[in-house]
Amino acid sequence: MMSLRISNLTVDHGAIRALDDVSFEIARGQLCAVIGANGAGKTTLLRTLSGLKSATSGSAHWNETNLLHGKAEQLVRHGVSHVSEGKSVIAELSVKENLDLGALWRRNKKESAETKTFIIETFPRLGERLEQRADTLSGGERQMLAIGRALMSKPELLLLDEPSLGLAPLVVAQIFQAIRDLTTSMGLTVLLVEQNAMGALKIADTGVVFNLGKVVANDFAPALIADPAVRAAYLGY
Amino acid sequence: MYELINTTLIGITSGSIYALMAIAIVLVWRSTRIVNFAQAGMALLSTYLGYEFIRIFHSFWIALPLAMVAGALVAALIDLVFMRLLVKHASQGPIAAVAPIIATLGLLGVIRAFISFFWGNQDLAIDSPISNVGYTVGTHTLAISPLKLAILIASLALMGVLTLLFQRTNLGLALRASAFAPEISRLAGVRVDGVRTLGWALAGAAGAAAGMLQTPNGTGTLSPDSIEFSLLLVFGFIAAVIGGLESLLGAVLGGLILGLVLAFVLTYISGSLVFITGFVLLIVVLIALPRGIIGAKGARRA
Amino acid sequence: MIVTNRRKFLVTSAALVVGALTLSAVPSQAFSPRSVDGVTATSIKLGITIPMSGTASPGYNKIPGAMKAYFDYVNDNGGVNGRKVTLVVENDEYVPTKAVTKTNKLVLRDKVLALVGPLGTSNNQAVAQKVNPGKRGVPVLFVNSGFSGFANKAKYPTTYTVLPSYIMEAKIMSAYIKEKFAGKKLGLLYQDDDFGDDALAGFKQSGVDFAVKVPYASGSQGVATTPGTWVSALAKGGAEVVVLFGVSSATAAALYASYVGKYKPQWILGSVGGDATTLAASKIPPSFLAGAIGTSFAPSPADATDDYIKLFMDVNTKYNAGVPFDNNIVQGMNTAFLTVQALKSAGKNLTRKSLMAAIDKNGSKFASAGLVPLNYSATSHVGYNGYWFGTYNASGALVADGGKYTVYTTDSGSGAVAKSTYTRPAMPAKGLPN
Amino acid sequence: MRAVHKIKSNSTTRFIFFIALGIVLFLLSNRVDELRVYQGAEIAVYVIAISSLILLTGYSGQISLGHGALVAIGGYAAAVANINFHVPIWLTFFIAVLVSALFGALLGAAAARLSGPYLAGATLALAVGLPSIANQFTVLGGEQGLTFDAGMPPASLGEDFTVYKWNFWIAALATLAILWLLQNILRSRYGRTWRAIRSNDVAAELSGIAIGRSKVLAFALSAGIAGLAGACLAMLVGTVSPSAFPISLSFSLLTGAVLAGVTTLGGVMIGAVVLVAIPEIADAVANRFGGSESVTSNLPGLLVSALLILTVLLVPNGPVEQMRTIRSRKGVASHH
Repeated sequence: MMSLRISNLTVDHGAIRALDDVSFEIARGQLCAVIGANGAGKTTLLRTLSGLKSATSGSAHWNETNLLHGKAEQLVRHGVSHVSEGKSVIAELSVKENLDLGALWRRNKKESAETKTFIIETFPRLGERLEQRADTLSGGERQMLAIGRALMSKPELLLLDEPSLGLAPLVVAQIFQAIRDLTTSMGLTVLLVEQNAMGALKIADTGVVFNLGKVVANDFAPALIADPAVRAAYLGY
Repeated sequence: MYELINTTLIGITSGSIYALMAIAIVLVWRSTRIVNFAQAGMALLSTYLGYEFIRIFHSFWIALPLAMVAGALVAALIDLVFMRLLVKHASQGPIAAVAPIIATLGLLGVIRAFISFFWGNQDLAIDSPISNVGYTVGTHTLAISPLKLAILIASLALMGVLTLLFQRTNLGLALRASAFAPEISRLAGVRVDGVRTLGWALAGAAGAAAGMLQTPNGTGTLSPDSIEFSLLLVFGFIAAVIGGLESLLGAVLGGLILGLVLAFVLTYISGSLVFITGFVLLIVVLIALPRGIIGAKGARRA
Repeated sequence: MIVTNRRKFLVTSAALVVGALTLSAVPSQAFSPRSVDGVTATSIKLGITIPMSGTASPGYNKIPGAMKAYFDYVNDNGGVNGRKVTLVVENDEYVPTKAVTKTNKLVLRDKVLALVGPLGTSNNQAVAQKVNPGKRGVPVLFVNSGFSGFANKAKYPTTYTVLPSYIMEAKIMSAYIKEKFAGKKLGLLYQDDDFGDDALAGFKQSGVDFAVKVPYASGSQGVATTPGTWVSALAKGGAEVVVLFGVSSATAAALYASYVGKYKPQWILGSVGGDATTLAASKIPPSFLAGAIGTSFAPSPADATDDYIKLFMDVNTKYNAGVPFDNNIVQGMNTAFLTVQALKSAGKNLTRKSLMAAIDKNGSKFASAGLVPLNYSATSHVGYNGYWFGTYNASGALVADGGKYTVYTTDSGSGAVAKSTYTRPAMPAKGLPN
Repeated sequence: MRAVHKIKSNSTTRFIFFIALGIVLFLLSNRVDELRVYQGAEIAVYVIAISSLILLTGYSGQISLGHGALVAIGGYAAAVANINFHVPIWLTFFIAVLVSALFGALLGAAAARLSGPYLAGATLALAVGLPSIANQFTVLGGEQGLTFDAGMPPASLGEDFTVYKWNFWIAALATLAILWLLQNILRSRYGRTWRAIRSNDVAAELSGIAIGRSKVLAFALSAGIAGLAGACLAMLVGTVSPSAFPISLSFSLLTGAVLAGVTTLGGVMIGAVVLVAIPEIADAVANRFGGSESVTSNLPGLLVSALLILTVLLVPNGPVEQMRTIRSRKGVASHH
């Protein structure tokens, strides 16, 4: 059974309870939007799933892999890629090096070269700037690079933290469209954490709504968009 | 004229030693963002081990690589049992910024005491493997000898090899990435802890090379408080900073510049001002060129 | 919260100070019945401050071991008037601050009878200034410094020098140079401190002019960086005879740099930096030294025909684990030898006063390894006052010119340099002073 | 409500307490033997020097591996003022503070632009380089150094009043004055500013704090206090010379500051006492185990370094702060 299964997950941040008894599932190939106010625990969820943060109790599995028992660098090897908040690229490295970094651990160099070609086809702007330092890129380009770097690790489960942060509306639309396309074309399972709730839900298959570390709603995306309570609290109309 | 040439040569050869040390400092800095003030102590310890290898194998050229391996192992061990713990424990709170500096200073003290326990407070000698007698041009003897030439070549070779390693290999990419952004590197699948240990090991080997080559080039002796190593501690750091701390090429250039400036101050001004000149040069560079002489360009390329 | 913290701070501070001062504090004994400091019916306690670790320590740190070895030898042969001699060694790391602290401990806690052989000019000056053994009546015997000032009885009433002063050395060297190297171009490499200043004063007074003078910074910091430039300066000045007035590490560095730079003047090495064994430890092959001229007031450590050297070698093997025998060992043992003689000479009723009185009275007649007279008297605290000259042979040993020790003597003032007719008293039986 | 009430009587209490502490010290100095008095004076000097370092590192977030150099400047300033300008002894202490503070301000202007490791390296280079300057200028007395005679105790104190006790009194008075002053400064606007910078200089800058000026001020003040320690040290040793200010002095001071807990003045005594006590402890340990000369002479260095490492690893903010944290945690737990 291919899926992301999270049950009774609790994570503490010092004295603060960041995630409180969280349970939900995402089927393979689905794009799930995680929405909620600042401090609702969305980022903590991603950091816990990718192995950056340890959980207090509960369980989380990607297929057969126990996500709570692995370090980040190991989980990557099991198909879990995380694009952390705020344009997760290394400014001091070139675009090419940022991409290569994601595939360092892969033994099959021919395959990783193919992945790179594919990414450059998907984001032609990166191809034009391969030798430039990452900090010379625009915000949107950096986000593309961050996603590209994650794709270089041949992920099955992609964790995206606020890809729209600080980007112009037009660029946001492009990025969202790219995420939707990649999910379909590569058969990815995506967990998309977003402040831009409407934008995210529009491209998502399902959605999970967080409030103060708890799941308050979990449904198909169109249903959530239609839900008056969700609309009022998170969609702003 | 003869004095001018010799002063320049003295500057270049002493500068190449500072360069080796600066390379070691830059290596640790680039892979861990820590300035390792224990680097000179580690180099000293490796040189003592090299001294033992010379006694066993009766050959400097066998002992040199063995000392470098030993230096690498010592450095790796220090990172494994000590620095990892430090990063975990003291990475938060008001002292976080200064904790690694203080810790490496403590390490320096421990290493010195350790050396004194085992080898005693006495001078030990390492013979020069090749002649240190200057080449003769006409009636003049130049301040450059086969040994000094070897040191110069060794520094340049080490710089070249390490630059290739850093810029052209996957390992180098992992090393640089881990230093700049450990978390992103982990997310990309880089085993950051292991890579850092490797960075320490490389630095340990470079430091060992500096110690092994400097000892026969200086007064030829080794003691727990060898002045050469206090020099290396301070001048290696200054050279690294002149070079911008990030770049290996910068470290080598920084070493040579420092060596030349000091040699000229010594010859033409006064021996008492050598150390303070190092300080002044450091401050001038830090204020005028905050990113080092090739920092701006080098950092971009790195 | 802030307030309570502050109060805690204050209370803690007070508690700590009290604790620190009283923890191991014994009730003040300053005015307890007069027991004689450092002496009991069965023991005599002496003290020394010397660098045992740190940059300046190699070489010097062998002196206390040699002293202890000789004291042990004496103790095993009945001690001094039935008392066993012990030496408390304190490591001052060649830092004046520490010398003062450690001397305080020796004088105030250990209550040693006397300080014997403390080393270093600035350290001894700091101790004299602060601990003030002169005022406390604590003898400071046979200081390991050639600073001429320590013989000033008015300023240092309880201090006894033993080494000929640097001024004496320079004056004697001048006489020697005028005799042997008249008309040659002279060079001088000297340490840029009181040590070198004393020497400069001596040379100036003797009217010796140097064509090239190269000072080097002391504290050995300068040593490592500079030898190449010293040699090029000397060579540039065309010096044919070079006097080297520095410490061993500087001598080693200079000889090495001149070998590297193929510069071959006639070297004249001062007594401080001319110890072949120390130089050998600094990897200077004996052949580097061959042909250089050196000076000493004691027999060469390599001279196994000398009674004292034979005795010291023997004691070194039996009581000092046979550490490499060199000038430092000779210096340490000779100091201990002189000390035992002074203690014996003070008689059964040993006090600080009687000890100093004994040296004043009998010191000039003391037996010792020195080939040069001792000048102790009621008015003088000057020890040895001269040198003999020799040439280093191919194995690095200093061999007296013409096969016999020709001793020159002088003073630290304006006195002339004279060839001495002094003959050393015979060594007492078994090397145990009567 | 309670807090407000306390703060009103704050400065008076503080003052009275320091007076009381002074009286305790005075009484103590009459009770213990001469060696303890001397060690007490040493502790006092270390307290001054360490608190200057805590002010700099703990409160303004700048590190110095070369505070020994500033101590040296103070010592030399006092000695030169006394010898060359015949300034009375009591005034030389103030001159030491002024000269060091001035130098500290210059250094601080450069330092304010340097971050952690750069500043550490620069100050280290200073500590290695500065003392050898004394060889360059004859007025500084070369390697041999200068004599600094702080004089005998006034005759009115009696025959039995030793020089050490007199020095202890002076050093202790200086220490109390400095601690009292620091307590007040740290509670003032400046203290709050420094703390703000230390915890987050970006935020501090946004809230309108002139970071550069504030850091320079901290450096100058710290240097001035270190200079006072230098004058006291010169008084205690009777001389100043380059070898009296080795790089190991700077490292010792830093060690003392870390052991004391670099983030708070509260533990400053601990650091000073440990520094003075370590050689004795090492001696005792070495004797207990029949240690050889090489063990005895190297044990103090090993102990100091090991303590430094352990402190950074286990109680990075110092023992006092650690206890406070534990206690406040307990407090939180009991409130639950």
